[in-house]
Amino acid sequence: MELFLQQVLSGVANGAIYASVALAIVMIYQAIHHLNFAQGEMAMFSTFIAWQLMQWGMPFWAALPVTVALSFAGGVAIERIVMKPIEHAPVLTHVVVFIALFTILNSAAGFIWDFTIKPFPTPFGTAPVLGNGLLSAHQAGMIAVVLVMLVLLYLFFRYTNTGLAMRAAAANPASARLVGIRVGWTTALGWGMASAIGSVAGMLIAPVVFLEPNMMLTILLYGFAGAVLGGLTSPAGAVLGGFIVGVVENLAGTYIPVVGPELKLPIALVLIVAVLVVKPSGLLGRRTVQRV
Amino acid sequence: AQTAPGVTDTEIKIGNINPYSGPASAYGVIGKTIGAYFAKINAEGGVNGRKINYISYDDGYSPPKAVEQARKLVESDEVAIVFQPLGTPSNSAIQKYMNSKQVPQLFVATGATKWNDPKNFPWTMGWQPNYQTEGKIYGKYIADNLPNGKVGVIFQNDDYGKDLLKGLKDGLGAKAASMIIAEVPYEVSVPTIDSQIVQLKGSGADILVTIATPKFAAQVIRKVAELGWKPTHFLNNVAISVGAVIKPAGPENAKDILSTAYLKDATDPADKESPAFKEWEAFMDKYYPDGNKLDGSTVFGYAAAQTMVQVLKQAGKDLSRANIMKEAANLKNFEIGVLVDGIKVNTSPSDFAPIEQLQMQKFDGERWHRFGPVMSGESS
Amino acid sequence: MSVNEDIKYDAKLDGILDAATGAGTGKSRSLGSVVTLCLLAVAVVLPFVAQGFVVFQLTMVMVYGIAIMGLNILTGFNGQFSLGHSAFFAIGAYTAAILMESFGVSYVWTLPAAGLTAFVAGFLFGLPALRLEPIYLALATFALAVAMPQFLKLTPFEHWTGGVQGIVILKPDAPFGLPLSQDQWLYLFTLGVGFGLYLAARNIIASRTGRAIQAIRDNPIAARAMGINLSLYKTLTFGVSAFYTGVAGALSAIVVQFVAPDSYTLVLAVAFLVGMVIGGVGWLPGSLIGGAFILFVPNIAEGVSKGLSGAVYGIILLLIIYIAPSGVGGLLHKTADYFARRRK
Amino acid sequence: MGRANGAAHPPLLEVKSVAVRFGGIVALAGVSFDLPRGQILGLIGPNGAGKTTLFNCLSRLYQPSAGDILFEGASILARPAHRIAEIGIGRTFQNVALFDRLTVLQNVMIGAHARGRSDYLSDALGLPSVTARDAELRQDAIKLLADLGLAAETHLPVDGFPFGTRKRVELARALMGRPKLILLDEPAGGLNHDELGDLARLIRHIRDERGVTVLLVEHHMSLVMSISDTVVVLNFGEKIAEGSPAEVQANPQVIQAYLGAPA
Amino acid sequence: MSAVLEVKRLKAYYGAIEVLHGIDFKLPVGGVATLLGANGAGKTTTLRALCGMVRASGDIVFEGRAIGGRSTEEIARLGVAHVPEGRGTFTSLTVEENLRLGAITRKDRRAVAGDIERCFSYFPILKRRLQQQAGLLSGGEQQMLAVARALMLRPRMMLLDEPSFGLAPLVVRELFQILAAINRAEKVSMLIVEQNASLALELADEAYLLETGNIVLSGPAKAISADESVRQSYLGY
Ligand SMILES: Nc1ncnc2c1ncn2[C@@H]1O[C@H](COP(=O)(O)OP(=O)(O)OP(=O)(O)O)[C@@H](O)[C@H]1O
Ligand SMILES: Nc1ncnc2c1ncn2[C@@H]1O[C@H](COP(=O)(O)OP(=O)(O)OP(=O)(O)O)[C@@H](O)[C@H]1O
Ligand SMILES: [Mg+2]
Ligand SMILES: [Mg+2]
Repeated sequence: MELFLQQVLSGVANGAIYASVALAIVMIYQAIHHLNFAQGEMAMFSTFIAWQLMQWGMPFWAALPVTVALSFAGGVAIERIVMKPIEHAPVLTHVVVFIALFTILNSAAGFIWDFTIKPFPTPFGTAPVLGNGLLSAHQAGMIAVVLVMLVLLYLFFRYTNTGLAMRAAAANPASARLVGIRVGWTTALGWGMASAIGSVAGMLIAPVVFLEPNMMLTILLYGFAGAVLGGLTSPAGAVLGGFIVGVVENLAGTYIPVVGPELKLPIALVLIVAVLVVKPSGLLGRRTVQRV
Repeated sequence: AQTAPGVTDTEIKIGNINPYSGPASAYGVIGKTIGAYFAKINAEGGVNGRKINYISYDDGYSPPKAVEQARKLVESDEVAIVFQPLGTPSNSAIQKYMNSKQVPQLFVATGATKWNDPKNFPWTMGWQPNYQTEGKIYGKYIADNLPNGKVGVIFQNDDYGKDLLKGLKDGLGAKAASMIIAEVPYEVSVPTIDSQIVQLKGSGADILVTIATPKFAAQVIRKVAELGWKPTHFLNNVAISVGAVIKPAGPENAKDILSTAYLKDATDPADKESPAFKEWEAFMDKYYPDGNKLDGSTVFGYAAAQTMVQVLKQAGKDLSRANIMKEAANLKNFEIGVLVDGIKVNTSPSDFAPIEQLQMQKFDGERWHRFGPVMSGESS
Repeated sequence: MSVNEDIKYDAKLDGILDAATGAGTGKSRSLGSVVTLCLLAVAVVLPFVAQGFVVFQLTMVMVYGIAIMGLNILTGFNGQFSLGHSAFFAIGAYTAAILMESFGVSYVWTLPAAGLTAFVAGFLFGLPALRLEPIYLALATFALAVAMPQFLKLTPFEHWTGGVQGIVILKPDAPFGLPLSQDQWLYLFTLGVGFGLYLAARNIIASRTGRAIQAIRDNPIAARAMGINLSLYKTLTFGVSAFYTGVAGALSAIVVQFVAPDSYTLVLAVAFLVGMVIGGVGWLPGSLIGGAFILFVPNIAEGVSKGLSGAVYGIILLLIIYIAPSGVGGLLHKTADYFARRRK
Repeated sequence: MGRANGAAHPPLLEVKSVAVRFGGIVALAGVSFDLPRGQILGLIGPNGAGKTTLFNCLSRLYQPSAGDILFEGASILARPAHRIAEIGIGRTFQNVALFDRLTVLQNVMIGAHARGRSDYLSDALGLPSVTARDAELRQDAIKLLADLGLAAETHLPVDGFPFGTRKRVELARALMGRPKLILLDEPAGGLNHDELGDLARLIRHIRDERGVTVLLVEHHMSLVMSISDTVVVLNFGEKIAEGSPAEVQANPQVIQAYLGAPA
Repeated sequence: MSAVLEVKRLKAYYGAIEVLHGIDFKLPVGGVATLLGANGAGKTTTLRALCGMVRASGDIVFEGRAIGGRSTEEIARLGVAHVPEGRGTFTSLTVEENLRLGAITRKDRRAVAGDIERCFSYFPILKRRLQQQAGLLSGGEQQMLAVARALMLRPRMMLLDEPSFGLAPLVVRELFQILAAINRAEKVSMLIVEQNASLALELADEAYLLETGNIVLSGPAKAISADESVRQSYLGY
């Protein structure tokens, strides 16, 4: 029982990591109707920027907003400079551009900051808040920040005209232009927001896994899994999905004896695919039906 | 011997394969350090009047790419030898090719045990102490000093982890089965190993053996501290860098950790003052100024390159592949300044394991202190 | 119908496809055949003029080309997205390696066996994939790619798979005492297999089956109303696609002489995808161009800068995409279009 | 062919109390009618009355919650959607559902999918039997396209054509399956007065020369009333009238719900 | 009356193919013009060209401003509402969101709710489907939604591409009454492309006849519908 609780809690803590990435994924999905494979590397790069700012002597609470702002600008810039020229190209071409961005960011970060791991400070401290270090202050803080981001995103998409315009532009750009939506800018805004959310996610994650250019490599996969499990159209679903992935993965690794930790990732993924087969648009996602 | 492949009157071509891109790119530093060291040798006039033409390719840690690069080095660049190709999978992939082509695959950068097999693979030789040796040393130490301990192991689920684990069990001997109460593997694809540590703590172990690469080792050290768990902690040698592991994990969390060493530590004040490190420091400043001095890989590459140069020196005029291999198998008490005092490089036609000794060490919260005798897997 | 879709390059690819595969009008058919024959003749001569190592590289280009062709059948023609083809490549490679090492089967017979094993795996994977929307399928296949190396490492199968160590294979010599080096023979062998597979793929695309799978891609609801069994064709296409990639995997095992879990990671799956897009989605000959891209461009990038090789690679990729947003196939089509109009 | 010996020859199509609901929306509330072989039946009704929904039931894209549909005396409800074409029911779509990246010819050939027999392997090997059959189909399709005035478009990609042309390609595609019953959903959308006349002649021609029974949904009254043998009127998912064009046009309920007072 | 829209030498292209060969026409302030012509004549292309949706050349002046070369969204923001061919429904969004999108560039947010109510009074069915995914509406219902969405902009000029497409006869008549009423009450200028020529001519002041990318006939709508020979040879009724 003790072990069970511990594994659940540690799963929740990991889940917060996945959830924060999943939020960024949902954000970009709403803006471009696609998964951005470079999302993780963008977050990693942002986190390095924050680290660099602190190395130059900036205090954490100053580096944070500066980084978020820079990341937002960076996201907008990537959309305007890299994506704009191929906006009419087929979807798969976009995927390849994401991959190009991925390798560029990863390699550039390695070149500038090298590949050794670096500690990243947490604003919440590491004191245990629950049990015997089962949940540290940082992890609790991370969960709180994720929930706050979730509420903000939910409100944004649900109640603001900009959120509506963004969804419309992603769903049907031609019609969106006809009603006067500046599709180029909503898309860029979406990239900016996704990049900003990603930078927050990166700064939450780095204290846990240490900062290095490859830190998001596998986390991104879990983030995808969480977002997809919860439903790509639903921020709440993404967060829920992230937590579920974290917990299920731990429990599968601990309690499915033959499997053991070796296969915990495949098991978690198989579970997700199984859920999707039953509920094709994720747990909380809205199903869009086609008719003729 | 003037007609030996890759060798002219003025130069010798040495090939190398390293993961400059991809998931293992952190190790690319080794390939770069070697290049820098050869540049230094060239600047100082080369070896026996020959300059070293060092050609290093990226395999992204992918075995098929390693095969392609190895073939390119051998068939297109026509190098004399391939030196320090990195990674067990990549070296496994090219081993048969190198041996059938009779091209030295010299001083490979991996600690797997299988490189010491002169009968079947006379053209392949390891360099660093192999993982089994290291594991045996921990096993012996535990069996001798903590005979009533309950051992929990976290290990990376690949051949490196399994090799080291096997050594540990051998070292524990007959007691292995009863003493090891939990073995928990982790995959390199996991973001954190928190769950594994929770599990190990839950098992009731009071000895923790961590067989993990730097990033995960740092996570282990920190998580153990966070959980308030106080086992006797053994940390494998690949993760002892103070700069790249202990500092990020928090030096206070690493107090009393036990490990082994064969290279001195650039961050250790005492080691730093040694003439060998002064030399190293000068080398880094001059030939590899962007290199991170806190990164132990730079010391590793520096030492490996010195071994290579020694072999070339010994080979003298005859730089045929066979002679290079012969001399590589004829290193006698060769000393490298950055190796732990007392550890010497020794090879023979039946012993293709150049470095076989390690010394135990303990972290005091600031730096490592080596203690006890220099040990090999067999002795001590 | 949405407006502003006059820029839909990949749609137009079918035109070139017709020309290149001879499915179009009579004139382009004969032209296409002549071009194909010329290229084939050059391909046969190459191993006798190139260095052994270059021959090896060219063999790998064809191997990757075959794998990408498999992916192209699935994605380009059937509209099913896959980021997991490294898994089928691995299945083919391991089938070949295990058959050769543990059972002493001749390398020639491992190819059909590898293809069939991959076919079954692909078919089975296609079943749940039926229920998944494209973006979710992307994730499922992504997961497959990530999970495959893990499965290959599993202890219970270690006896056959060699666990993390993998399996080392012996390279076959040329048969019938032909005076060919191993490299040359494997090159020609791969060329033969690849060309046969290419002809078969070309036949499929131009046939009733090919039209059916493309109909599913363009409008599944209408395809159903035309009497096309979606589940059957989609799962079969998954299987056939996996077959191609599995055969390529087997060839790679034989050529590289080594299989190990680390050879078949997500990176390989991504490389296939990149190769397909660079060559031209839905254009079979483009697969070979894609194969060349994934083999050679990383080397070029590395040559430019070791420290920034990833960045250089990414930038080269971006540049190619800007010049040819729909791959080389799209570019060829646009050029052909331009000259056709000039003639008028 | 007629109603005289109706007992021996059941109607080609019998729709029996078909009901469909989507959540709270009742799209069809128990609609019944028969369509005898060789007739043209006009199905009209206000927007959202359930006409297309009924078509979708006939092609098994929707599952009725109640009722039955008999074709040549046998229920089709046990058949999956992809096995409707083979029994001889073809259709066009209200909003045009073509295969946009294929040429007109390829689109039309796909219409004959259910008539063909081939599998992956024989197609991959290019067996002479399948290639010969394919060549035959190709000739059929080319001829059909020429008949429908689409000869010039045959080898061009299908997207980019004006709506009317696309509608005609769809019609050709449906005819390529040699259906016994064809379901036309607003075939006159976007046609002008002249073109309407051509379409009327074409539909009659299809019925008379090819012996195809026609179920027609249309809002152009001039077309419906001029070619239909019978007209069925739906409103809110219920049948409110059935009869000859003249009868229906005079029906006050129909006028009130659909036609409006004559201008 | 000055012109709200003045078009000179308008050419339009799909890829390299020229579809409009230089047409001229005018729309007076508060006026209604109709563009007639056979299938493929270029009517839709003309409307697209006015909105910057296809490559075009020539002068387009809207309310004294040259808008040729401007982006579609900027033109919409000037108060031009377009009911496009094919309806342009946001199929994955709800009916309500579609309507809100029609007014998304308006500054007077308060009035939007009232305007949604007004659309319901025109097309009651939309109210019953408010939270439904718009792509599930029937064809005719989506057509109503397209018109309603255009009205939500409170436009100064409307471009209507076959607004009666797929609508029941009764609704078609109501629709034209609504358009006439809005035109009168709010002085919204309209350019209507319509296959139902007699209906369009009834509403319009001016008519232009398009044939393969050229205007072959223009004049007051009354005159054209009165001219027996024109009707027979061009409009076929
Ligand atoms: N898949 C669906 N989900 C929810 N509602 C649907 C679905 N399909 C149809 N409806 C609803 O059912 C009703 C009937 O739709 P249908 O398309 O059959 O109308 P119709 O008679 O063809 O109208 P129109 O003349 O406008 O084409 C409509 O109100 C529509 O909103
Ligand atoms: N997306 C496109 N790509 C290429 N050509 C096009 C495209 N859209 C239209 N065309 C061509 O432009 C010409 C004019 O088309 P347009 O749609 O403007 O005609 P229309 O008068 O609106 O006809 P309809 O009555 O069918 O709507 C046609 O010949 C058509 O083939
Ligand atoms: Mg309908
Ligand atoms: Mg039109």
